[in-house]
This record gives sequence, structure tokens and C-alpha cells, in this order.
Amino acid sequence: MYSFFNMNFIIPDILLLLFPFIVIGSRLFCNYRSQLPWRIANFGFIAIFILLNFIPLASGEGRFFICNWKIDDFGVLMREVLIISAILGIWLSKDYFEHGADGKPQMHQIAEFIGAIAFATFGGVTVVSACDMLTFFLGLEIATIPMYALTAWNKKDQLGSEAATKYILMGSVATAFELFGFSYLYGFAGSLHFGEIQQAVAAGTNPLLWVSVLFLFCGIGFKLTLFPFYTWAPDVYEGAPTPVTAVLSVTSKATAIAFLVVLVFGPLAPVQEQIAPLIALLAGTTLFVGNLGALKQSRLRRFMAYSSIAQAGYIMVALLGPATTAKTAIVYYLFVYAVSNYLAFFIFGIIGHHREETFASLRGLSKQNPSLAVALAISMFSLAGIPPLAGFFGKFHLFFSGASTGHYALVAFAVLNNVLALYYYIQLIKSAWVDEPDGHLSPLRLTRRQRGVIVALSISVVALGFIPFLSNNVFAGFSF
Amino acid sequence: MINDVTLGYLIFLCPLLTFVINGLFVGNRNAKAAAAIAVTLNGVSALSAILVAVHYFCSTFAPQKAVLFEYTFLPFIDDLVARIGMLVDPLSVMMLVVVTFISLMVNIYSIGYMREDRAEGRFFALLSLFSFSMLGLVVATNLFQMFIFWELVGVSSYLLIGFWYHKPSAVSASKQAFILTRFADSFFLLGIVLVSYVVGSFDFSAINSLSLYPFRTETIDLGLCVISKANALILGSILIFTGGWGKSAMFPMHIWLPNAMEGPTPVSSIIHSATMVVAGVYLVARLFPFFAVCGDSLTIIMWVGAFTMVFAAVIACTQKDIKRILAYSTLSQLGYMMFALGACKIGQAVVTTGWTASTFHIFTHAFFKCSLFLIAGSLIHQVHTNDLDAMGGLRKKMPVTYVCSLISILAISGIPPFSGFFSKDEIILTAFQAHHYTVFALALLTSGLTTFYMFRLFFLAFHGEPRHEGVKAGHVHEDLAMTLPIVVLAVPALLSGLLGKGLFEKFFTPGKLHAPVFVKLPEASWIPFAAIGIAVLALAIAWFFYASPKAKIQRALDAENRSGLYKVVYNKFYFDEMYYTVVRQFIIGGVARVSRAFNDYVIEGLLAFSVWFIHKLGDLVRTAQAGYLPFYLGTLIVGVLIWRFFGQLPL
Amino acid sequence: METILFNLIWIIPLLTVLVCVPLSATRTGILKAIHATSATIVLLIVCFLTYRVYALTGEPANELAAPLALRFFTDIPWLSMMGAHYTVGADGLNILLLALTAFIVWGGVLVSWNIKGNQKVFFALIQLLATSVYGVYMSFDLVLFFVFYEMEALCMYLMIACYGSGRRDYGGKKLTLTLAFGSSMILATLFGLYFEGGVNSWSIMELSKVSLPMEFQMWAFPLMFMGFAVSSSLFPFHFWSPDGHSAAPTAVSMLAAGVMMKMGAYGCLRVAMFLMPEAAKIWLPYVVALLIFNVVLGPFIALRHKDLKYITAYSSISHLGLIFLGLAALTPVGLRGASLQMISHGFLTGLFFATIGMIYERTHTRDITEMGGIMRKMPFLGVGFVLAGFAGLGLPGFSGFIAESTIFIGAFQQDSTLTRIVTVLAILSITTTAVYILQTANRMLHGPLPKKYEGLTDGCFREKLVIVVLVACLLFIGICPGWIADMLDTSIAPIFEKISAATQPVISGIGG
Amino acid sequence: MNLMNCLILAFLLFGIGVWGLMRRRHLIGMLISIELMLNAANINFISFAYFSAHDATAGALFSIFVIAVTACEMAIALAIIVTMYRRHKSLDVDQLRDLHD
Repeated sequence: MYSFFNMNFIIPDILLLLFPFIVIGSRLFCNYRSQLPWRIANFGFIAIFILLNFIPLASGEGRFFICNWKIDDFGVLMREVLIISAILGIWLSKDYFEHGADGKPQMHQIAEFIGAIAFATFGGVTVVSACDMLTFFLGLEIATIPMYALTAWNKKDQLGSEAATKYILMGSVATAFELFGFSYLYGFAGSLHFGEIQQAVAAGTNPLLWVSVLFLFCGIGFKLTLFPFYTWAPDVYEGAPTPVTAVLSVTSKATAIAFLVVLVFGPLAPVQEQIAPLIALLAGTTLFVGNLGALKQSRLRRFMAYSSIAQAGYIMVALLGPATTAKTAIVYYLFVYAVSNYLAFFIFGIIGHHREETFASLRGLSKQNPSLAVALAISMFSLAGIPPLAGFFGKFHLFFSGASTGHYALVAFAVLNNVLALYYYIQLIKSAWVDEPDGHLSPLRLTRRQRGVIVALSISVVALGFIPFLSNNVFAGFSF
Repeated sequence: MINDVTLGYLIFLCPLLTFVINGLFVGNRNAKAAAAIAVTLNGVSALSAILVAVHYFCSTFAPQKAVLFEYTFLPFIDDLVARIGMLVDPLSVMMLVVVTFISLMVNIYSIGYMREDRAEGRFFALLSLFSFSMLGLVVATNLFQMFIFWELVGVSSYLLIGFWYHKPSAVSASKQAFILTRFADSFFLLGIVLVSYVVGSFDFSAINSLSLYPFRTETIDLGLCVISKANALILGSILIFTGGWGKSAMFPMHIWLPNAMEGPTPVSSIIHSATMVVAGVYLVARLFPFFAVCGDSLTIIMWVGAFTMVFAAVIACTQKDIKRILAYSTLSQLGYMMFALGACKIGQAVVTTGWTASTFHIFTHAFFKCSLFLIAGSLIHQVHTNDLDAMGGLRKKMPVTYVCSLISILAISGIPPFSGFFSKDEIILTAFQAHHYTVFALALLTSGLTTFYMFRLFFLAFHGEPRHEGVKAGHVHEDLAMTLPIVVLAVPALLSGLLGKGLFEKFFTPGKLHAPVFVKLPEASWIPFAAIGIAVLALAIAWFFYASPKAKIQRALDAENRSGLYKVVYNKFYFDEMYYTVVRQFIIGGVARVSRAFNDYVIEGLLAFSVWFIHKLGDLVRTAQAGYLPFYLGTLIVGVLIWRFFGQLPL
Repeated sequence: METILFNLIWIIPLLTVLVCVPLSATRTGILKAIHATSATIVLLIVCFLTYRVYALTGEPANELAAPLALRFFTDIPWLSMMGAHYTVGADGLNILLLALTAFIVWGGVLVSWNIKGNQKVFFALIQLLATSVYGVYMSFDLVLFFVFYEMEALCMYLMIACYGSGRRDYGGKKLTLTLAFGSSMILATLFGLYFEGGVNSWSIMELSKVSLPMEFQMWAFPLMFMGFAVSSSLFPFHFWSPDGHSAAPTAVSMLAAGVMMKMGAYGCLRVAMFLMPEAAKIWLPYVVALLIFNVVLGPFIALRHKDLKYITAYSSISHLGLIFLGLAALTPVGLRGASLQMISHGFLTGLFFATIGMIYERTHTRDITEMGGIMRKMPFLGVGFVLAGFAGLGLPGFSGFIAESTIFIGAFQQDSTLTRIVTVLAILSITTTAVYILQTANRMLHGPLPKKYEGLTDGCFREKLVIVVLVACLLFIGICPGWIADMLDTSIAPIFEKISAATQPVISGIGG
Repeated sequence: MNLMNCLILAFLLFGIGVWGLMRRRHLIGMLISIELMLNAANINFISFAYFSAHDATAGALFSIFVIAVTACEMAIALAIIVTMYRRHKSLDVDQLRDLHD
């Protein structure tokens, strides 16, 4: 068994588990206006991120903590994605807790907010490091339940509560599906442990397994907004507060896809061949429907919802590939996607601070603030997958992984859908660059944090793509 | 022959240099300098051409071909190489002399004629560009080089016809000329591609020295039909002739030449009478052995030439614009040359006298027709109109011009001892000896018509009472710069026939022929007298109508109340109108409109439909998103069923 | 040393953009100075390298780049996971295209001197576009190639929609999306090439050594060929170019028609036909049928248009059709003719759009029925336009004639029925070209001058310089084509070897 | 009393849950139907644990955890429903039509 001293790889997870309690608890020792929780949060997340980077990668099977907490390369990199998403999320949300245009903050209780985000992040971490179905299920729930709360964070906001209601009702149904799937899988293998399930699956299949696979995919299809389970996403994305939407679109997607990766390349690895058609169909339909839905949108967050549905479809393509390729592609894509998405949401946040978040309020941006318009163009083209921006290389990895097992037709279909995607992203760029503003534009105010973050994100979107060592490191890991 | 090589270079480089200097540097800033450069350099080029000619004909080397210099221009595959070179044989040397000499004359003439024009520099530049291209054409060693310069003379003619680009008529005339010749050239190019593909070479030496027998067996797929390579060669020869057809303005592609008279007169005199328009004849003469082996293509050439000859002569009899009269007479003379080449064919055999006659006629015609145009130009310069209505009674005012024009007109009418007589007599003789009696008759008739309309012009212009205020008032004078070339040209117009006859009969043969050469020719010493008789008769008729004391000039000039036939002829058989209808209605209004409609409605329509379809699908997706929670929950359940049945899980 | 210079070709424009980022957008003078200088430097570098490649013709090349004879060969591992490399090199074909690009970019920077709007962004976008085009012509690794190839979409839309005229948003969208459509078809086949090739390499040279499975080629070749053909506006994918060109600002029209439309044809030759010769032999004779629209109907459509840019766009469509005729001939002469036409048409259409843009700046209309007699007011621009026209209708002395005659002769060597028919039609349709070009020139330049144009001025020195240089290029190629033909032949030889070596299996259903 | 019966029972329960979910327009009712579906899964676990699985404790354990997790999920759900009731003054899902395309 491990001695305590070479168990340091578990430290970040433990810190992450304790971290939300510290943040929320800090509220007891300071007054309402104090910045203490915010400072602790920043410090904590960044510290955890740095600690994660100390974990050496490429250690084969990964290491185990009391035999059902596994930490492998994929896990570490997913942790990094989740932490980055959390950090950006709280930075984005910070402005909403300060005095807005009408002198009152749009949201309250930052400490609890950060705590919720931290819980969700930990849920994601649990999912990627689970070795049995129970941990797996608990992780998923820990990742999901805070999201319900976050969606309804503005108690005064009518749309928020409606969105939350829809979200939690459908979410619970999806949970029921998953549980049903889990129960059959347990019945099939007679054990909760992934290793034994994998042996059982390799030994032979029967309808019980396929029913469970069906239910599991349908349940996770809800969280990953696959066709036809995506219907909640547009409404929830629109109803929730902007920072919550951003966190939803990155963290919960990352958790869900991690769930699928663990499942497909873990217990179900022996039957990946048989479930490939299902995955291909899910991917194709999802990205097609997502692109179609985004064609004629006028509200930014709903637009982003559809675009993220389509992105989920693209990610699914990678699941068809062999384990290493697929995992690399997915992690790399999640990095890129998180960065591009947050860049977009930061800009929307700045726009939405004084105007409502629609295409119309982007008009005249290129005249009013060219650099912001450039940043917007960068993020949109990156999401559309235009080289040399990171988004292209991310998609290229995904398609590469999909094509490596010969699914040329699906890849061709996905690539053709890129044209549709390009169309609606160009629509958005058009309203920012081409359309003349109608009437007076309310001034845009950028705080130093916002400016810094936007510059940093823009640079990384441009650089993440074609700087080769980065793609190497995503593969080989940040090992200092 | 190093000396000749340098001279050969000089012949080309001088006009090119003139073009570059005048076009780029001197331009319109200094008209005098431009003119001086043009005249000197063209003089040098003419001088060296004459030197080359003298040296060539005096050398024992004489009738053979020689290549003074040759460069590889663009290699294609193994033997198929485009070269730029200078071929020297009697024909090309003769053309060199003619072109350089006439271009010198015309340059001198233009000093006077273009004196008032703003863009004199441009004029001289383009004129030299033309002579350069024409020289390149006549010394071509292969079809590719021929085509290159063929196009260049075409474009310089376009630029010169449209020289006064603010005159809409001139602009449209230039466009018409270029497009019509271009149309013919497209077939020429096709012919070149076809022949060079079959023969595997562009060189005249290769093409002229081939016989069809080796090609009878192999076949070639022309897309629509598969034919033997021999037939392909015959087709190619006809296509190549089509190029000459258009360039020499044979019927029915003749209409551009009369309209081209919108250009300045010096241009008409050099390009549209003396040199460029004979390029078609020259092409056929150059490739004569090839045509000779190519079945009936010579017969086609003969008939095209013969018909144009008569057709143009008839029209010329009724025109009132003197330049147009001359243009139609040019057409008619080109018809002579063309059919003389065509008439060489008797069954499978060939007589070579026609070839000699035709080239001889090129030579003589160049001088007298050029001088006639220059004369017309100076008349127009005096009365400021082309219309015979405004002329008359110029004999006393312009005596020198009068004499010179008489010489040239006698020359073209084929009255001995003027130059035209000898060449035309040869041609008519050929037609008779080759048993083409119909053509022979037509030729005799046409020579009569020629005399008639030329003297009609002569009498109406110089005799009778002045019909123009300017002439009456007497500010009419002879400009030295314009009269000098006329006088100089009158000399060859008078003598070139007499002196040239021996030269041509000695040296001018089409070269080695694969077809059997027909030697025993019927004797016909009466033909010259017949020709002269008809000419004199026509002259008398012309005198009776237009110059005799009781001639009614007004009635003669009146084009309105005439018989319908006269009107038809006067309106050139309405060919211009036909062309315009075809082009406007059929090409622009028909084909072009249909193809644009196809593009705008079919292609763009399909595009629009697909966009619409995608948008409809998008609407479908968004209508599902009605915000109705039970429906959303339903999708969860339905989703399970969908993937149960379509998920291809082995359930 | 030369290798470094060669790599600088695409790096310099990028650096220029970075240099200009800190500058404030108001200091346009210095901005334009910087961009013009960098464009000139690149031009000089490329001209020098072109000369070097010409001088090295016949010398043994880098054996790593076999079977192609590449100079300045650079090969660095790039994206290790996918085995993508940074592989660039130069042979006769692409160095000439690079030279063409350098000239057009240089001209484009100069003609868009006083463009409306945010000039900082505009020039940055031009440089990015230049980078992408240079990259496409330089790269021999398919990933690198595609990255550069797709980059254009990023710049094109913004340039057209923000700085264009007329229906700029529509035109920009149409152009960008159609090109993206084409490149998506290419991307789909690229993966196939990599995995079917099975040499774990994206390098064109490596892939050219393996022979790909036939059933893969049969679907991949048409997909990829069409994908490339979209950007060369081969029927039925030509619809983007008239609207796009007419909406675009002058410089973008020059670049788009001058060099970007060649990228497609270049890709067809360098990637599709080189890597999948068997399928090429089967499919290309059918592709020829599409050319009837491009070559024969294109000029007629131009005849019906009144807008200068539409006319030029359709003339480009017909000229690019000739490129494909040369490619489809599958003979050395035909391939050389196609490459010649790429270069020649680049200069030609660049000159066309440059003069049109200058005239449009003054008359503020492109409708030829409203113009007339402006030759009197601006003889220089008028002459420039007429010369472009002459080059366009294939007048000897200009490069157009060389290219077209080479294509005709080369295409006639191909002994297949359809090709023959199309070749004959193409040769005969030079008349139509003459008709619309002369009609345009006459309507616009000749005839009486309308009152409103009394105040027009001729081109300034900068504009004259551009015109003179482009005309000089056209004449230079037209008068001494021998050397350029040598360069092209040496670089086309390996491609043709691969094609001629390809045994043509009979596929049931297609029936080669 | 064998495995198949239990599975059928669970499946019926699940079906009832789905049916109720579809039929109900009252949010609380829908939550109860979801509870039924979750408990169907629990029955599955327990019955598999009892009859077939060689790792019997795991199934029982799992169901315990599920009950706990569902409890807090329901707590959150009820909280959200309460806030929504404050806005809409009704628990009818047909009222939730503000968010849509």
C-alpha cells in the first residue's frame, strides 16, 4: 500500500474538497462587503492549479487512492480544465456582485456562489477519478446539483427561476435514466467496480448490458445536450445569469464528456465497436441540430446555447477513436473551447452590463471599441474553427480521432456542418463589424481585470493553436 | 551573308524603335520630332530592305529559300517548336520592299495629312507598330510566328481605324474590323493547332513539303466525327484559309473593309489597300504547295475570290464616298489575286503561272492603290468631305495630283503599258488556261467594271464644274509633304509592271510541288487584246455618262429616285444591316441572354433554394423549442425510444 | 541563407501586423509606409529567389524532397501527435506563383492607399491574407497547406463586408461560405489521404510514393478536386466570384481573383492529381464537360453585364476554365499551359481590377453605360485598361497568348472525344472574349465625354507605378516565355511521371 | 418471487413514473413521479444484489446513497419551486412559457 509521503498527488483533490467549506465559512468572520472570500477563492483555485501542475504525467495506468480513486494523465488534465473554467467563471461573475449600472449589484452572496462553483468543480474531479459506479454517480450528482442552485441564483429573476425549474425537473428525470442504466449494468456485471465490469463485458454480452448502455447514454445525453435531449439547454442558458451560463457551458459539459470518456474507454471499452454507430449517430444529429438552431438567433446567450450544443456534437466525434487519441483530442479541445467560450462570454458580459444581450446591441462595436471587436472576431472564428486560431486545431484533433477508425462519412458530415457554423458566427461578427448602430450607444466600461483577461484570452486563443510545444504538452502533460 | 543579316535586323528594328520612342517618350509632346524620327527610321528600314532585295536577286542563290536568323520562342513537345525567324525568298523579299517603301511614303504623307491633329505622336507610333508587325508577318518562317504577327497587324489596324476615338462611327468601325478578323482568326488558330498536331511541326518547310499519302490510313477523333488524318489536313487547310478569308475581307466577311475607311486616309492607304489586306493572299501563296495537295480547297479559294471580285466591283459602281469606292475596288482586286491562286488547280494537276500572276498583282496593286488612296486623301484634305457631290473641277487646282491619279487609274484599269495591265493580264490568262471559263468571263467583266467605276470617280472628282464653295473660292493648294509621295508612287504605278514582269517570271515560283505540275498550256494570245478592248469600252461609257458635254452630273450623282436594283446595290446589298441584325438579335439578344438567364435563374436559383431549405430546417428546430416543459420531458422519453430503435445497438 | 529568406516570405507580413498593433489607428501615414515597405521587401526577396531557382534549374535538389526537385527545403516536426510537419520548399511552379503573389500584394497595398474606414485593420488583414497565400504556395505538408488555405476565410469576410461597396455583406458571405464549403470538402479527404496512405505522414512527397487504394481514390478524388475547384470557380461553383469581386474593395478583388483563385487550381495539380493519378485519369475527362460553361458561356454572360467588375469576374471565370482544360488534358504541354495561365491570368486580372478600382475611385460608378470618352481625361488609366483587355483576349506579345496557345496545343494532344470538342469550342470562343472586351473598352473609354466627367484627373505616380509594373510583367512573360517554360517543365515533370505511370484500372459503372 | 418478477415490478414502477410525468401538470406531482422512477432503479439494485450479484453489499449500499442523493436533489427542487411560486403564483407547468424561441 502507499505510504503517506508518496501520496502527494491526492493533495489537490483534498484541498479542492475542503476549499468550498473554507470559502463559505470565511463569511462568518467578515462583514457583508468584505473582499475576503473572493481573495481566498482566487488564492485557493490558483494554488490548486499550480499544485496540479506538479503532478508528473505519463504514468501509465495512473495511481490509486484506496483502490477506487484513480488519477491518470487524462484525469489531471481534466482537473486543469475544470479549475481553469472555475477561475474564469468567478472572475467573470465578480463584476455582477459589484455595483451595476443602477447602483445595485445584480447578484448577491458571492461566497456561496463561489462555493457552489467549487462543489461543481469537485464533482467533475470525482467523475474523472472514479473507479466504481457509486463514486461515479456521486460525482455526477455533486457536479449537477450546484448547477441547479446557480441557475436560480437571482431569486428576483423570474426567468431564472423558470429556467431552474425546467433544468431540475429534466435533470432529475435524466438522473433516473442514469440510475436505471447503472442498475442494469450492476445486474449484468454483478459488481460496481469498473475493472470487474470490464472483465464481465469482455467475457460476453447480453441484452441487459445493451439496455443499460442505452439508458446511460440517454441520461448523459441530457447533460451533454445531445439530440434529442438538448431541449433544456437554450432555455436554461438564456434564463440563467451570464456567468452561470458560462460555467454551465464549460464545466458541466466537461464533466459530462469526462463521464462518457471514462465509461467508453473504461468498462465499455471491449464493446466500443458495437456502440460506435450509436455514438456516430448521436454526434451527427447533435451537431446538425445545434447548427440549425443557431441559424437565426437574436439573443446572445440562446445563440451560445445552440453553438455549445453543436460543439458537444463535434466532441462526440472524437469518442470514435482509439483511447489515447480520443482522450488527447478531447482534453485539448476542452482547453480551447473553454478559452474561446469564456472570451466570448466576457465580451457579452461587458456588452450586457449596460444593454440587453442581443445581436442588436453589438452594433457599431468596431467603431466604438475596435480592439473589443477584434477580440470578438477572434473568439467567434475560433469557435467556428478557422485556422490559425485554436478552435481549428481543436476540431482538427477531434476529426483526426474520429477518422482514425475510418468514420470518413461522419467526419465529412461534421466538416460540412462547419460551413453552417461559420455562417451564424459570421452573422454575429457582421452585427459587430458591419451594421451601423441605430441611435446613441451607451458607453462601454472595462475594468482592469476585464481588459487583462480579454487580452490574455485572445492571445491564448491565437497561440494555443499553432505553437507546437503546447499541443505536445497537452499530450505529454505539464511536468515540471 | 552576315551583311544581309544586319540589314535584316535593321529592317525590323527601325520601325520597332520608332514605335517605342514615339509611343513612350516623344509621344504627343513634340509632333515634329515624332515625325522626323518616324520618317528617318522608316527610311533606313526601306533602304535596307531594298539593299537586301538587290543583293538577293543579284546573287546566284536567288530563287531558293534562306533563313537569315531564327530564335526559339517557345518549345512545346519534341519537334513542335515555335520559332521567330526571318525567311528570305523572292516572295518575302518582294513584300519587304513593298511594305517598307510604302510605309515610308505614307509616313512622309502623314506629316502633311496629320498636321492639325493633336495626337500626331501616337499616330506615328502606331503606324510604325503596324509596319513592324507586317514585316514580321511576311518573313515568318512558321505558322506560329505568322499567327503572332497576324494578330499584331490586326490590333494595330484596330487602333488606327479607331484613331479618332471620339468619333463613334470610327470606334464602331474599328470594333467591327477587329472582331470580324478575330472571328476568322479563331478558325485560323484552330487550323494551326490541327495541322501542327497532325504534321508535328509549325514550319512552312515541313508543311509545304508533305504529301497526303502517309496520312490516308491513320484516323483522328475530332469529337463530332472520326476522320482520316488526310481529311483532317484538308480541313485544316480550309480553316487556315479562313484566316486569310477574313483578313483579306473576302465575301461574306468583306463588310469591315469599307467601314474601316472611317480611319485616317494614310491608314487606309497602307493597311487597308496595300499591305495588310493582302496578308490573306500572302498566306495562301506562302502555303501554296500545301494547298495544292489538299484536294479541293484551292477550288473553294478560287470561287470565293471570283465572287468577291465581281460583287465588290458592282457595288463600287454606285458609291459616292470616294474612299469607299477605293475600298470596294481593293476588295475586287483582292478577289483577282485570290482566285488567281485558286485557279491554278486543274483536276489533280496544278499550273504555277497563276501563283506568279497573283504575287505579281500584289506587287503592282500595292503601288497604284496606295497612291490612289493618298490622292483621295489629299482631295478630302482640300474639300473636307469624302463625298463626290462636293468635288469636281479639281483638275486645274491640283494639276500634279491630277496627272498622278490618271496614271494610277490607267494602271488599275489594266491599260498598257501601265503596271496593272501586266499582272491582271496574267491572271485572266491563267483563268483561261486552267479551263475555268466561267471565272475567266467574270474576270473580263470585272476588268471592264473596274475601268468604269475608276473613271467615274476620276471624271466626277476632277472634271466638270466645281461643286464646292472652297474649290470655287479657290483656297485649294497642293501640300508638298502630301504631293511628294503621290508623285513618287506614280513612278512604280507606271513602270513596275513593265520592269517587274521579267523579274517575276524568272524568280517567282511556288517552290517544289507534290501535285503534278501542268506544263502544256493552251496558247491564247488574243486575251490581252480582249481585255484592253473591254477596258477601253468601259472608259468610253464612263466618259459618256460623267464627262461628255451632255452628261447630267446631278442626275448621275443622285441616289434617291433610282430603280430598286440601283438602290439595293447602292446600299451594298444591305449586308451591314444583315450583320447587325444577326449580331444584335441572335448573338447578344439570343445566346448571351439565354446563357445569362441560365446562370442567374437556374444556378443562382438552386443556390437560393438550398439556403431556403436550410433555413426551413432551422425554423423546424426552433419551433420545437416552444418553451413547453411537458414537450421537453417528452423528448427525453422519445429520445430513449429513438435510440432504442435507430441506435443500432444489438438489442 | 536563401532558405531563411524563403521562410521569411510568409513571416515578414505577419511581423508587419505585429509591429503595427501598438501603433494608433490615426497615424495612417506611418502605417501605410510600414506596410508598403514590407510588401516591397517581400517582393524583392521573392524576385531574387525566383532568379535563384531559375539559375539552379537542373542542379541536383535536396534528396529528402524526392520525387520533387525542391529548393530551400525546410522540414521541422510540428504537431507531433498527428505527425504534421512544417515542410516548405520551392520548385519552378510555386516560386513563380509566389512571385505573382508578391507582385499582386505589393500592388494591392499601393492601390488601397486612401481606403475608407479603419486603415490599420484593413492593412493588417491584407498582410494576413498575403501570409495565407504565401503559405499555401510554399507548404508541402498537407496540414500546413490546409491551415494556410483556410486562413483566407478569416480575412476575406471582414475585408469585403467592412470595406467593400454595393451588396458587400451579401457578397462577402457568399464568397466566404462558398470557399469554406470547398475547403471543407478538401479537409474531409485529407484525413482519408493520411490514414489510407498509411505512412503516418502528411507530406506530399511521402504520400506520392505510396499508391492509394482505388476505391478510396474513386470517391476522394472528385471530392477533393471539386473542393479545390470551388475556389477556382469551376462551374457549377462559380457563383461566388462575380458577387464577391464586385462587392470587394480593389485590393481584395486583385488578391482574390489574382492569386486566391489560383490556389484552387494549384491544389488540384499539386495535391489531387499528384496523389491520386489513377482516379484523375478516370474522372478528368468528365470534368472537361463542365468547362463548356466556363469557357464558352462565361464570355457570353460577360457580354450581358454592365458592371465592370461583373464583366471582369466572368472573364476570370472563362480564363480559369482554360486552366482546367489544360489540367484535364493530362499532357505535359497541357499542364504547363495550365500553370502558365495561372501566372499570366494573375497579372492580367490584377491589372484589370487595379485599373477598374482607380477609375471607380474617380467616376464613382462601374456602370459602363454611364461612362464614355474618359480616355480623353485619363489616358494613362485608359491605356492600362486597354492593355489589360488585349492581354485578356490573348493578344500575342502578352502572357495571355502564350498561356492560351500552350493550353490549346496541349489539350489537343489529348485524344479523347470530349476533350477535343471542348478544345475546339474554347479555341473558337476567343472571338466572344474579344467582343465583350472591346465593347467594354469602347463604351467606357471612347465616344463623347459626359459633362459630369470634365473634372477627372489621370492617375497619380503611385497608381501609374502599379500599372507600369504589372504591364511590364505581362509583356515580359509574353515576349520571352522560354525561361518560364523551362522552370515549369522541370517542376511539372515529376507530377506528369506519376500520372503517366498510373495504370488505369477499369471501374465498372464509371468505365474509364 | 424471483429476479424476473422484481425486474418487471421495477419496470412497471418506472413506467408509472413516466406516465405520471407525462400526465401531470402540477409540479409537485411531477416531482413525485420522478421519485417513483428513482425508486424503480433502487428496486433494481436491491433485487440484483439479492439474487444475482456476487458483490451483494454494493447494490444495497448504492440504493442507500441514491436515497440520500435524491433527498437533497428534491430539497433543491422544492426550494426552486418555491421561488418560482413567488413569481408565478401558480405551480402549473403550462405557465412556464416565458423562455422560448
